[in-house]
Amino acid sequence: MTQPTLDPAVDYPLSVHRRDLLFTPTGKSIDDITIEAVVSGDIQATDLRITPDTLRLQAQVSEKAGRKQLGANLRRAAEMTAISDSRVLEIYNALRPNASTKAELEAIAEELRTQYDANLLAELVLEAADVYERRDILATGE
Amino acid sequence: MTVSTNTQDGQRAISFKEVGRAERGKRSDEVVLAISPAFATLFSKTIVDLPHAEVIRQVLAGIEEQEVTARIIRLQHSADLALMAHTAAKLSGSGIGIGILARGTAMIHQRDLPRLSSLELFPQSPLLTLETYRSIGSNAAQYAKGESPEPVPTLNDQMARPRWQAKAALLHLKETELVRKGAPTVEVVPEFSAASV
Amino acid sequence: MFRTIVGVDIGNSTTEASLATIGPDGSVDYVGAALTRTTGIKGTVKNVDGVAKAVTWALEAAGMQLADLDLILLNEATPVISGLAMETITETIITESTMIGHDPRTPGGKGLGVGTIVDFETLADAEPGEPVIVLVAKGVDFDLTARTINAAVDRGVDVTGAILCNDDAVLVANRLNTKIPIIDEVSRVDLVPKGMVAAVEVAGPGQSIRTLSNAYGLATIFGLDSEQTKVVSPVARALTGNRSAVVVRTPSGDVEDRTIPAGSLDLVGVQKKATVDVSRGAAEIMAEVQRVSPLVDVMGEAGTNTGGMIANVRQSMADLSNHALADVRIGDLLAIDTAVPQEVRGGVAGEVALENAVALAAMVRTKESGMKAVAEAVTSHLRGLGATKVDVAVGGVEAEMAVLGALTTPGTDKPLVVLDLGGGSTDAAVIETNDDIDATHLAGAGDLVTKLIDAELGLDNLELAEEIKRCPLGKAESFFHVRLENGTVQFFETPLPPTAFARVVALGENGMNPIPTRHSLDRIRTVRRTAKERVFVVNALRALRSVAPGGDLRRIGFVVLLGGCALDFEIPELIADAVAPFGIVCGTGNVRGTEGPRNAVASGLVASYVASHAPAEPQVGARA
Amino acid sequence: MTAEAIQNPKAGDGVRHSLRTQVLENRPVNLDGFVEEWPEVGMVAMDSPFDPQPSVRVENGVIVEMDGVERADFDFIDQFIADKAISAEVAEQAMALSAQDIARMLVDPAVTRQEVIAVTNGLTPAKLLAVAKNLNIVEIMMGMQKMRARRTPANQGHCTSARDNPLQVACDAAEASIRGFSEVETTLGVVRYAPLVAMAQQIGSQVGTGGPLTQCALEEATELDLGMRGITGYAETISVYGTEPVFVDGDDTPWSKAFLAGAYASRGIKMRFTSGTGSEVQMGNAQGKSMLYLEIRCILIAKGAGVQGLQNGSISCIGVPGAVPAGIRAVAAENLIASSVDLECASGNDQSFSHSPMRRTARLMPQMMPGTDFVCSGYSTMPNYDDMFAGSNLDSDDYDDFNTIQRDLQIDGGLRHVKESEILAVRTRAAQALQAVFRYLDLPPITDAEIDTAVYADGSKELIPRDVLEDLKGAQQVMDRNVTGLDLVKALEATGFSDVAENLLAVLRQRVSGDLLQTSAILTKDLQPLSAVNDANDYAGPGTGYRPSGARWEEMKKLRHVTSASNPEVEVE
Repeated sequence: MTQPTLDPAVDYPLSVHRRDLLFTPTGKSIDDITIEAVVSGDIQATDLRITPDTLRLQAQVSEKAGRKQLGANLRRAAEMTAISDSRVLEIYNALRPNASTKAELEAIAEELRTQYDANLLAELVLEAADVYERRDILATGE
Repeated sequence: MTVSTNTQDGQRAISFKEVGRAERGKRSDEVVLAISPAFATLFSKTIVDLPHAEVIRQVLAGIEEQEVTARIIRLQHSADLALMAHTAAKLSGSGIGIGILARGTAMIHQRDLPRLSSLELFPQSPLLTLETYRSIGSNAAQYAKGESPEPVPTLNDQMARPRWQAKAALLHLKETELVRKGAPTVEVVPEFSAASV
Repeated sequence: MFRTIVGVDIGNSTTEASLATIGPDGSVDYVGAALTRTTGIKGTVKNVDGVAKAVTWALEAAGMQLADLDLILLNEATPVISGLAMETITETIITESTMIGHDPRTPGGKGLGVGTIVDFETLADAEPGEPVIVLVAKGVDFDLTARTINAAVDRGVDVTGAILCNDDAVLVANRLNTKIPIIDEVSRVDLVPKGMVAAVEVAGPGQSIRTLSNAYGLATIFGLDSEQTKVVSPVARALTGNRSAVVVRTPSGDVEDRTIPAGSLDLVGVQKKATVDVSRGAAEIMAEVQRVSPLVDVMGEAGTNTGGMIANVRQSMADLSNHALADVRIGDLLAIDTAVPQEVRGGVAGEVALENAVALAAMVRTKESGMKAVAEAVTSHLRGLGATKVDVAVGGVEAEMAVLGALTTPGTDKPLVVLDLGGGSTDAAVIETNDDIDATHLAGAGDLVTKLIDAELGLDNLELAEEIKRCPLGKAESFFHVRLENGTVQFFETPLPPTAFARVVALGENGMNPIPTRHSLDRIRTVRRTAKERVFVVNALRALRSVAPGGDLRRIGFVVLLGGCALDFEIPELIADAVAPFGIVCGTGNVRGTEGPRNAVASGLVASYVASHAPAEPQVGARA
Repeated sequence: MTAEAIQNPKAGDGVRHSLRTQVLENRPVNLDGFVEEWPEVGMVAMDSPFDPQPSVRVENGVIVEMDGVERADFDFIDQFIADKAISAEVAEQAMALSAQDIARMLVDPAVTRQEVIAVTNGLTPAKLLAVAKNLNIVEIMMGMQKMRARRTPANQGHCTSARDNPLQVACDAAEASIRGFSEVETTLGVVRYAPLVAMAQQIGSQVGTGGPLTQCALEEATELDLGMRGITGYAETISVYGTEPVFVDGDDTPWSKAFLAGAYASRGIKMRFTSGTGSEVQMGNAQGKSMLYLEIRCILIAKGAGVQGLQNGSISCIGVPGAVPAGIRAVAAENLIASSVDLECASGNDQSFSHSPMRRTARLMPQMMPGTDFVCSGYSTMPNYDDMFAGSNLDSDDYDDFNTIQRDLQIDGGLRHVKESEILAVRTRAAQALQAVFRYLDLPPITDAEIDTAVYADGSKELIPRDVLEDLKGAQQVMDRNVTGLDLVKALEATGFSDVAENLLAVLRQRVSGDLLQTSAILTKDLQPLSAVNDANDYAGPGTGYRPSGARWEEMKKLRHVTSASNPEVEVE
């Protein structure tokens, strides 16, 4: 899906000016998040999560405001929405110093690429694997 | 429980004699005390000027009063308190060890605990008194006997940071300079100078 | 008839709901149950929130809506409330600091020393040959103490013992050339009289003193005649079991075991009256209670501790029930002997003696429960939430409903007694073969156990006492294993928290909680078990006697335990052991074969309703 | 031991001293610690002879040499900064400018914020240090006035309790909200209390005006968990360090932290990193570099990771730069550099700093005068003894002084004076809301007596103690039953606190929009996102940029006691 082109000066905050673009992961409009809907159970905790599309819209806003790195982080975050909370924490722990072998990090990168289509995250993990090897902070053993 | 803190009329000095590499103890009624590279060498007193001689004397007295024996080791390759206390615990026949840095920070450790954990930690060196050190020795000895001492009460003072944080860092840096990579941990015995004037 | 009804039991602490659908043929399907905290005091309209929640959850569990609900049945609450009080009836007083009977953790040396007490500062002036006991103030360094004593001994002074303020006894003993007994941690060393003859005795590790705990030993040391020996015999008794002690002979010094004039209780029964002195102890009080029962009221002797104690109970229950003080009548009383550690008056080292005390639980009948008002409030509240067709009724008396619910426990039959061991009162109800139901309510239950544990262990922490009451004990012997109180060992894969190491711990459902006292595991366990025996076993037997046909326990077939305490890990077993000699089958209830000791009243409400409305014989048991 | 009990060792040394010396000895400032510089180990604020010289070399779009180190010898921080924080396209051009010229750009009102950032995008750590060394404290403040990302300054509060009492935290959070704080954060003495205290803060903060974002400082997994449930709203205790060994000791790398940054964003949660001068030397591994140089490396790690902001200003190590010459100038410079590389800056002033009230104020001014995104990254909204972050530079005792300084100098520190009656009203409502939610969620009850005490209390000493065991069980239930922010909304709505429910839902709704992920984002009193995107700093010299005016200036004029001009016999309401 191609993203609409945003003008930060006009469109931000999206929650004020572009509510038409904002949806929950379950496809409801942000306007559907009302007290009534919460009370009746139509809105669940799973609805209060950001979608990859919204993260990419915000990335566009960041980049147009000159914030390349923040944009890149939001694009990595967009990929991460598909990964479970527990797997996110596991991968984070695997990236700690002396926690993983190079092969283990490469396997994670492969998982990110194939299972989650998360190429930016995979790239981050592979970079780490290279640097960790050079700086001798990979786990020994296997 | 109170111990005389009067050192004016009986200034004691202390030095340590090496008696060989530190070995694992066999007595189940011992506590091992680990001291840091600069303890009673480069420095002679803690961050608040308690003489190292009195600190050691009170820790040993606390252990002795519980009818438990003590051995002292000196680490030369590290001034990391957790590592010191854990090393002491692992070399202790009872599994209980104490670590004390030159600036006074102390910890009671047990050999089965993860290194970064501890039984009791006394992180705020400026707030430790000779009574505290006596209690640290006493509690460590009671743990060694399988008893359940009340944890040593510690003081808390948020204003210790502005007064002592930088001096603590300086003392730590000076102590770290004495660290010799690969140097062995040795057993030492204390030698007090004449106790009376 | 096809209706959706829910029985709701509002208890003192929890509100339980049991949801059922009644088929056209009168068949009952239990489709949901829920439990929540009772909101507000039982029988007040604040209960509505808890009821609404329990009902809503039970419906949710069954996938039903509030609109589906036809009828809510509330329990008619047991019309009793209870109060507790405790009073010590003995005290130990030391005069002229004649005795130091405390047990420092680490005394020094060993043996017996007799001599005149001299101050440390004046030891240098002591004459050679003179037997002395040296008294060392706080702050004197152990090295200096030892050096000074050694110097005196070298001069020929006969130093026979030492009394220290600091915790230095072993340190000093280790530095002396001549071994003497030393007692330390005497906090008020300044109160010890100087110039008097005294004796210091220290026993070896794990042993107790022999001479100072023996009246004739004291007579021998101090040259006492028979009259004087009589006077010092309480001293000897007070020191029994200590590892170390000091006794000072002063002209009129004394240790006194005194009975505090506690006052008496006036027990007013339906036909008889009795007056009993509280200092006679629990056994006599309870014998009188049984003799005059059923009780109409209890009064305490005005101007005495007992009078104050009863007045307090009465006042607190008047506050709780909103009754006029004059309308509060004590319908049952449970007295229990206990021993509580108390600091000795006149002691110089914070000595503690176990003093006798009596704990009382009293039960008061209230005029009405207020459940009707609760029912009205529930109706309007739930209709507001969407239960448009709901009616609310007070469905039956709690005890009767409990019996009906208990009867759904597989393997039971009439005649059957339910024992509901609650927090404030012990309730019993019987259903006889002819379906007659009778009930009784006795003072004393879980809260009294907590109070006893708290007092006897000297905790002054009811939360901790509650934890001790509820959980088995263990001792964390290493970071990887706990020795349980039954002697077995439990191993752990991950290290235990450092705070638990080497401590006695209560093994609660949320992990282990260290018990911060110096009591041994055995001591805590004994206090816990005897407290439960003194309250629950005693009350179980009292209750059974009161409801058993003809007062004969052998005519009861089945006893079913209900209520929170029935979930306790040892109370059911303690009671079962106590009633076994009467040929009674006793166990924890399992309502409807699924609910355990919970939900009996709520289920009973449904069953009772069906029985009185259904066309055919009701089917009480759960249908698969 | 209280501060007063720490006697100065110089007393009683047997030498005759003048009475004046005695007066001076007894001044609180002499209870502070000061040390001599020792550059070899990094005990120096911003000027070490061992700091590297700036340099950069780019080949094929890749930085192959930085600050005198060849790429093959880069440690992991060098590499992360060179590859991710510095724009290789502009690096050589930007580095060609002299440090003095860049420093002048920072101060010169004729140079826009965007023009400065175009240059800082290409600067190495050593170059940024060289720039900072050209600036005196007034110039640093001039720079901050322009470089702060958000046009409108704001403030952040600590809401904690020495007894972890949720009721106290709810009341103080409500008061903090009405006093103007845009963020409040809590932490615990007993960690297991976290769910209840975090809930209390979340509810309390949305009473009254509503709006402040909340966070709970804990270890990462729990902090992330509470955030994902919507019981907290942002995160900031994600620490980074300036040398490789200290980073490894902290069991992290720039890559693991960058991954974590993505994790928070992927759940719609605002997040910033934390760093500060002095941490490396404190841990004995500064590698001979000045504190500010190492902090600049931290700032660039934050930038490279793509996190929107940074909490710095020495933070928990303030005693170290505070003890060396020019240390507080370095602390002000680190805030400026964070802002100059286009990060949100929560600028410290959040730890007990000095015994001297005069020194405490002086340490605050370089942030308060020019204004920063958050002047304090933790102003203790209760007495300091209750501050479980180990005390702050400012606490609730200082409210009136702070408001007076704002009024005296016409500078905006984000707070305002509020009448006692209004404060008591929001404290009461917060307490009642918490009571209702606890009852609704079947948590240990809160009594009316507890509420009465908490509403009128100053700190935890006055409170009725809670049944801690019951509370901890309740806290565990909150986790086990998976209670979320949405459950709090439901509970508030069901118990008649609809306005609080609406405010809280508005905050939660923001995680669907992601608007708070933009740099320096806060919520206004009307619960609208305000960030560096829609409130970009437009300072361009005298007469421009943010200046307290209009309604804001009118509310800043209010103090506890102001004599009425129309009737000098009374005070202004």
